[in-house]
Amino acid sequence: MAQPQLQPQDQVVVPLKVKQEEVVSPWKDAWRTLRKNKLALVGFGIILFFIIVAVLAPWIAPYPYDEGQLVMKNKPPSEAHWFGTDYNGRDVFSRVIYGAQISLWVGTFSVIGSVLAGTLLGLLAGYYGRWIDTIISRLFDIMLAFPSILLAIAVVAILGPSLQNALIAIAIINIPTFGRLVRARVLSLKEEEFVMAARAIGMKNSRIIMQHILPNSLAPIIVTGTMGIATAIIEAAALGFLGLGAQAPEPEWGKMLADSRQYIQKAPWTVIFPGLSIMLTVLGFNLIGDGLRDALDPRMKS
Amino acid sequence: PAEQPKTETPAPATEPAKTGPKQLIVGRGADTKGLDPITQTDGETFKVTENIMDTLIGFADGSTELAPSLAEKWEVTPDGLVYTLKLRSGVKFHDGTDFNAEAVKYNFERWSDKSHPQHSPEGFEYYVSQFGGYKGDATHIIKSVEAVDPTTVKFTLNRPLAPFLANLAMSPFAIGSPEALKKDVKKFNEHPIGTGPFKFVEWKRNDTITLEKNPDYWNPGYPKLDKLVFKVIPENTARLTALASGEIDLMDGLNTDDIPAVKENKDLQLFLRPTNNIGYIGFNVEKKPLDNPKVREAIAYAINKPEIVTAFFDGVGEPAVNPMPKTMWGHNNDIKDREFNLDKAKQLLAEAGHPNGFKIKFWAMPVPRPYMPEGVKIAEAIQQDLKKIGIDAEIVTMEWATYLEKTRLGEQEMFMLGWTGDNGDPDNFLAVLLDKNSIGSNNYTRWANEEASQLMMKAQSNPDQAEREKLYKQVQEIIFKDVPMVPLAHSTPALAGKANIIDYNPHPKGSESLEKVDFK
Amino acid sequence: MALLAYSIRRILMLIPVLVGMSIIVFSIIRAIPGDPALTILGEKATPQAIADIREALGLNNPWYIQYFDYMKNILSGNLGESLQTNAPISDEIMPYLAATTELTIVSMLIAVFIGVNAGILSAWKQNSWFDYCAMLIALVGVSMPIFWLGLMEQWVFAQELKWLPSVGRDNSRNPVEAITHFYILDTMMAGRWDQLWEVIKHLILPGIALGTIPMAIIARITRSSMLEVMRADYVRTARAKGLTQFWVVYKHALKNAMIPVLTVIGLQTGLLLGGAVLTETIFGWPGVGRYIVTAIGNRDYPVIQSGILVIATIFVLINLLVDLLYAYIDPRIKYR
Amino acid sequence: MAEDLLVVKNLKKYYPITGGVLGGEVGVVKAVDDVSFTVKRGETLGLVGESGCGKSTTGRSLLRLIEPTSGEINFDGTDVMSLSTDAMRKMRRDMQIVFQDPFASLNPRHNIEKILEEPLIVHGLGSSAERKKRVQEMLEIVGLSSYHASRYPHQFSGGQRQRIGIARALMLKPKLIVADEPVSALDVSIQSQVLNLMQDLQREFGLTYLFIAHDLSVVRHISDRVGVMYLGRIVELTTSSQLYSNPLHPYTKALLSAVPSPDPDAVRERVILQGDVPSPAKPPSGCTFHTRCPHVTEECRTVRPEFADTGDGHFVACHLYKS
Amino acid sequence: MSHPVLQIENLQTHFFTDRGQIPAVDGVTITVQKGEVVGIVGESGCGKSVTSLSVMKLVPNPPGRIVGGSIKFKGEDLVSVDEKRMRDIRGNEIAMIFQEPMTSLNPVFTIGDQIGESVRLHTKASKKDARARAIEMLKKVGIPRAEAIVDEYPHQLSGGMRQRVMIAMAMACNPALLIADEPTTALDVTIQAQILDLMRQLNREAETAILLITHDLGVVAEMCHRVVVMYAGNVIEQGDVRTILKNPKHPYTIGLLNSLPKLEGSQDRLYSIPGNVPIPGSLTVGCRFAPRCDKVSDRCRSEMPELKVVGDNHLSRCWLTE
Ligand SMILES: Nc1ncnc2c1ncn2[C@@H]1O[C@H](COP(=O)(O)OP(=O)(O)OP(=O)(O)O)[C@@H](O)[C@H]1O
Ligand SMILES: Nc1ncnc2c1ncn2[C@@H]1O[C@H](COP(=O)(O)OP(=O)(O)OP(=O)(O)O)[C@@H](O)[C@H]1O
Ligand SMILES: [Mg+2]
Ligand SMILES: [Mg+2]
Repeated sequence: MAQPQLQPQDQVVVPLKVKQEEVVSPWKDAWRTLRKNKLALVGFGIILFFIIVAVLAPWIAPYPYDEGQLVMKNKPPSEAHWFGTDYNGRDVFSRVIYGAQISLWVGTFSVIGSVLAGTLLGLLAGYYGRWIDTIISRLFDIMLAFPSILLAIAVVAILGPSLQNALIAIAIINIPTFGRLVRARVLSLKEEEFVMAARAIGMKNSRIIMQHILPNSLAPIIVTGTMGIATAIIEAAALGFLGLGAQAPEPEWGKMLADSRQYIQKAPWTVIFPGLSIMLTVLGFNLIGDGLRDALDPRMKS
Repeated sequence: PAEQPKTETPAPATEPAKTGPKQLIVGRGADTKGLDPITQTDGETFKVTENIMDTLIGFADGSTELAPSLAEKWEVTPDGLVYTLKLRSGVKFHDGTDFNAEAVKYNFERWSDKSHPQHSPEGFEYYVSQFGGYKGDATHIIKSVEAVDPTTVKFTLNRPLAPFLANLAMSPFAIGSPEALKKDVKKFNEHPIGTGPFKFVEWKRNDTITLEKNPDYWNPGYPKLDKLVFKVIPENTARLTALASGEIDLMDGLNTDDIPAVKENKDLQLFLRPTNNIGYIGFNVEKKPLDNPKVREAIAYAINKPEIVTAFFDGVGEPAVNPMPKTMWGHNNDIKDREFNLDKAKQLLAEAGHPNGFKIKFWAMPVPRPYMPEGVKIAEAIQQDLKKIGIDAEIVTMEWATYLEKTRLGEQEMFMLGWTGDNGDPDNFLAVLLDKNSIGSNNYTRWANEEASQLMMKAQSNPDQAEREKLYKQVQEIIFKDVPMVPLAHSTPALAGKANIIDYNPHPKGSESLEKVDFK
Repeated sequence: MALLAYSIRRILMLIPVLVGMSIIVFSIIRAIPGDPALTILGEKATPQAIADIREALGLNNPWYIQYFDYMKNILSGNLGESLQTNAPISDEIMPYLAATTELTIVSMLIAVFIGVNAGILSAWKQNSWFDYCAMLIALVGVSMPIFWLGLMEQWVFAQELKWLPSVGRDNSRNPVEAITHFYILDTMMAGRWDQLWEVIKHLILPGIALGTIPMAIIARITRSSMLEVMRADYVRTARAKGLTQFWVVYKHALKNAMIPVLTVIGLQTGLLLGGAVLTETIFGWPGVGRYIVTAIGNRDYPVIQSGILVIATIFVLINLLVDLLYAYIDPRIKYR
Repeated sequence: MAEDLLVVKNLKKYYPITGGVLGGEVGVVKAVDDVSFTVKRGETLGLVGESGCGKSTTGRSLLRLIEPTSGEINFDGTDVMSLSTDAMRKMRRDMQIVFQDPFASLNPRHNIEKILEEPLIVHGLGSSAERKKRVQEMLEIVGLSSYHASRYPHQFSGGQRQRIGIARALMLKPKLIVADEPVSALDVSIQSQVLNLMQDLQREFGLTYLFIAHDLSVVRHISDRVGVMYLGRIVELTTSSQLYSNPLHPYTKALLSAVPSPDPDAVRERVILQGDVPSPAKPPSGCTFHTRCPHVTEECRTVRPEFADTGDGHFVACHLYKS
Repeated sequence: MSHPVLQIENLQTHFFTDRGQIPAVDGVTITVQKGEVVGIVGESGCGKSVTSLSVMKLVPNPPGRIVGGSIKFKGEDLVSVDEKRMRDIRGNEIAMIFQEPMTSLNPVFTIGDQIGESVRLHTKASKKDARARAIEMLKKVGIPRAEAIVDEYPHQLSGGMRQRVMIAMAMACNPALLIADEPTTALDVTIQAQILDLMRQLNREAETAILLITHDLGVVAEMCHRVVVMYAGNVIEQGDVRTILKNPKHPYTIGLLNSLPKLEGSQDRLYSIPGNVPIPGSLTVGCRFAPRCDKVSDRCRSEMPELKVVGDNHLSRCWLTE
């Protein structure tokens, strides 16, 4: 039997580049890993693109989002209207651009809301345990037993349909996600030796939470939060689609879909572009989330 | 269409006739709520019940002219207080029991008497609104119902009611089997028993209701169909797709945008329901700055009615000038509508003291209605124009129930709503919508104009139609001048069906019996 | 025995959750502005009629009395009556539930079959062309707004290509009598194979729309779980025995990898059951999601309450079932 | 000043086992079951035993990092058990702990300076500049360079991290250090470095150690006296030379003989114990070692042997040595 | 001693990671004779496990790959045989047990299944026979209640029992070579003594050659005929057990032995090797031990010494032995 063919270059040992002296904080380390992750970079690219589009909307949108001419109703893409026009003769391209503002806003701020509330509740439940834990955990159980979209619909029904209320509803329904995450994280961190060590040097609970528990819960919160933005954007679009989110003439993508769906055959561009935008943004956040997860906590894969 | 291309000869549409029972599947947007018509108010219910239960008096095909139904003939005393109806003999309910004067009497007693065992604790909305109240109420119109003999019923009224016979023809007042009602009034709501052309078979909620031919129907030769199915397909576009693919045979709620497609499709045909409605933009005249007629008029000038109607009622609606259908007697054709004129609007605003416009909340209907197919979209179009005269209108919308509740309480500023006529009387539009006594009920504009109310009252109690016509025309003028609302459009709701459907006549009131419908 | 005790404890733990839920639902829906009487009567309501209906429905009682009345009914097995239709909810909800369940099961079957196998193959051939494609598709899948996917499906396959029906559960032309309300079963029991084919055709588009997200999630989790398991010591042991890669993957790795996958499947099934609102709206599916949403729109309090309670109960039961399945797959699980 | 820095009497720690339909308590794990010993000022007391015998639980209970079920702990004249939470916090200035796992005991998100400075901050010692200086000094003491201060734990090897753990314990100049298997996770060549360091520090700062390990040779090397634990109890306690030359308890004997010696010429009688260590949730009656003991008698099965001095402070809990 | 069961010649197994190429095993030469117990000692990360996995051709690929050298098993070079042949060899002629008995058994299959699987695979035995063989093996490795244990799951057994099961599984097909990768590291000393005893007994009875990997010189002294000392991917010293432990030549081996605390005598201070174990691949020229060696010379830093014969059956890789 022949000897295995060894490629000559296989023999060349590439020396490792370990710079001993450099200070590498865990965050920096994560950032390095992330930078090597091509998909995550694509994600960053997509989101950056949408952020730029959102910020510069007034300058790059060729038309106002809320003005059109009925005579220009449902015209196909053309040089003047790249994405065509909608049922009110408005420029779909401009509306999609302004829509980026809404989706990014709702996605980000609802998640910030859920994270703040969830973290607080999760910390309380996880660190202090006992009846506080029982009450909070039960509350989470109850909230999670509701189909979340129904819960959101109910909340919006109370508050009245509007973009802001949709944001609140989404923030509320996602609280248990973060609450449970933080609680689980706290419970496991509580058993970690470095927390034990912190107690051993006589540290107070509040300081332990702020210095040891929270910073170490941050990574999963960031990862879940990023993915949460993706979910929140879809949820906001879903509420918009059901007529419970953004209100006319706000160019929210889900709402645009719902309003134009009846013209799908005649004017498919009015449905395709907003939908694609939702998908791309969400994809972007998911890509970043995946990348962050691999970078921040390789064990957290699930 | 006598001439058909050769390839069309074995038309798939004729197949059901050859192969099996003749079956018509009707697609519609929502399910029936209950099948006991007197308990219901919505059209989706009547679309079904009219096929199962007959009224004493009917309407002629496609018009509001009265026609014999369970009653073959009728007479009125000159004072308008006693009506004698001659009933058809030999008619049987689907459960085999006889239809006769006693059955009619039973039905009216059930409806009018709050203490009747089969009366509903929730009340009978339509009975109250059409006959002035229940037995014992001061306003109750019907004094007595007598079964003179098995085929003769005599109604005695407390005071004359011009549209009394028209009221009898309304769908909720269909006659049900007393036996069935007495046995289980709750079940009747799920499984109605009448004398109609079709018998109830099955109800799969939110999906289908199936009826089958009543072989003993009193009208010989009818019904033509063996089976009738009502199928719920909520989305208009989806329903059309289902029609095109042959899943259903007939549908209502055709999007105006889809009309050209239906017209082009050889397998389909378009039906138009004669108009009997009004969709309007209302102003809550109690709210500033809408209390100023100049402001209201300015807005009226800024609404581009023709363009909106073209865009959203394409081909199946016409711009409205007055708050009642043009086809109805008493419509004032002399009133010339305001032109779309933004300069004029601006000028009026300036006169009213708002040269730079103002901010306002514009309530838009969350649900499609025949008179307002796309509330929010129309609101958006109006909003765009208002912006040009400096009025910053914020579109507000909420759940339908909340919308109705709040508008009824007068929380709205500018809003949109509409009305579909129940019978062929102008009173049913003008008084219902704009009489000062209707504030808190259906006068959502809260417009309380003494003069107009006086005129309408006069018209109501005057039995002479020519007199009434004059009075109503006057009322319309006042309304036009004071602009409590901008009538937007009268729609002719569009329906689509298979090309081989014949003898289908959509009725202006929104629902009809399908006994005559047949396939070619 | 431990398993039984555990199951009983889990079921007992369900009670406070359900009670809590019922209270929350009860207070939420009463906080919703809008009067059920008005939705019953519509724009033609007269104040008198509204008052009559409110009285008849007991809506004038304080909310806690309404709650206790309602709970009393629930405990005697009576889910109440719909304000809109006056029909008993327990009867009314069955067809809706069956419709949703049928759709959910079909979606989950599609999702599990494709998702699990794609995940396994991806893990097996890690970093291969197949892996990259599958995971990219899965990523797009989890990012997909299903209502948009549904619309696109309808447009392409129903409206443009006309291959599949776009709405409803079956062809109403020759319906089969609904006994179980599971149309697949009903048509099979009736021996109506033509109609069975119709039912299946109707299931395809909504099934795919609903199944896409779980499919993507399952594929991703199966892959990562498999990769993790493939690194486990016992897999190395199995290979050291001389087993082929196929057996290592499908026997030794898969059973272990299925544990987290199972959790996700359970969770997703529960979510689909209640969260199919959007899909049901788009595909005109007479399911329980739409039933509840319509009821919210109509302020049909008893229906909302009972509907959500039923869904939540099923949801919790599914999770219980998943937990019990663990015991079957993973003998290590000790129920504490 | 008393000679005994730490006196532990009848220390117990039971963990509840929950289960059953209602999830109630259905039993206890007797992790530490009636342990008594004293640690003299300046000495090193070793604690050996197989895994799960309760060594760590004992160590952590002393600092009340785990709340003991019962027992007395007297540290430097203070009744530790009666201290309030806050007083206990302050007390910990004098009692420190070093953990086994050098990877888990340092917060991965803090740099070394922060880790070492923290004890001072917590107890409000020194100004910021003084604290920084102390950190630099301490790093040098444990054999690291001051430029390491800005680095993060993951940039260090196991041995270096263990030095950092020791440095952290030393920052407050404690009287007692509980070292919970500080070298078990280290390679042999590193292990000796750390052991040497600990001995040097003891000499320099006059420290007292409670040194926990499962490796007999290590404990023997570093300790003045050694306690042998089995299933939550100390079965033998004596000086380290006594323990090796004259082990009394059959378990100690077996343990000693089981340690493989790197000397190929060493000849020792080999006692191979049968079976496994029983579960602390269901400890055997009487002497807990009776299930594996080669000298078991009827008495062993029923009567728990007393932990008694056989002379010269050689304590043993075995019926064979009843005086 | 003329029939080597296993001859590893200048084996090189590298890992190709994004941080670069890691030469985890870089020139390892080991010979195992029939019935012999050969020990590989070395500190964590020096490449012991990778060497053993290379023999089984179980190095995870990617990122690992054998890039040079040969592994002759009964004269057949395993480096070049195909996967199918390799599967015949694995578990049948060469068996392996691992460090972690807790995780090396599949938690979801019964003990009997897992032992029987190997038997059925290689002997085409029936299910019943395989089970009988499993019980027989369990008895052989001293497991009480073998008939009952065979139907139990791994988590129901203690660590020592599991390691016995692993051994039973490995020995089920009477392999010619058993590779034991730190079989007792995770176990308590008293249990370790039991397992080592068992292995010794199997070695004597079945004449199975054993390649025993450990980091404990004590275990080596008690078990092995010959010892191979590894450091950072290299074999640095090799010889029979007495020579290595009594008369080591390489400074690393000497240092290692000196740094052990002795159970008997009490040294006041231990010898300690300065510095840390290098990350493999971070040193590319010279002797890998040079940075920590107290006898280091310039030559050591620039040139890698060869593994040379320094005595009877004794090889060492150090310039000092020139
Ligand atoms: N939080 C806990 N809950 C229940 N049981 C526990 C807990 N912590 C420890 N135990 C049990 O207490 C016993 C003693 O544990 P401990 O950690 O003190 O042992 P150890 O001697 O330090 O072992 P090792 O050498 O493995 O560190 C063990 O059987 C363990 O299972
Ligand atoms: N999958 C892998 N990817 C990259 N590098 C690896 C991989 N497996 C092992 N290595 C490298 O190979 C080197 C040798 O590892 P090996 O497992 O053989 O060490 P060992 O001597 O068995 O150590 P231990 O005593 O800890 O088991 C390690 O330092 C590691 O860096
Ligand atoms: Mg421990
Ligand atoms: Mg290893």
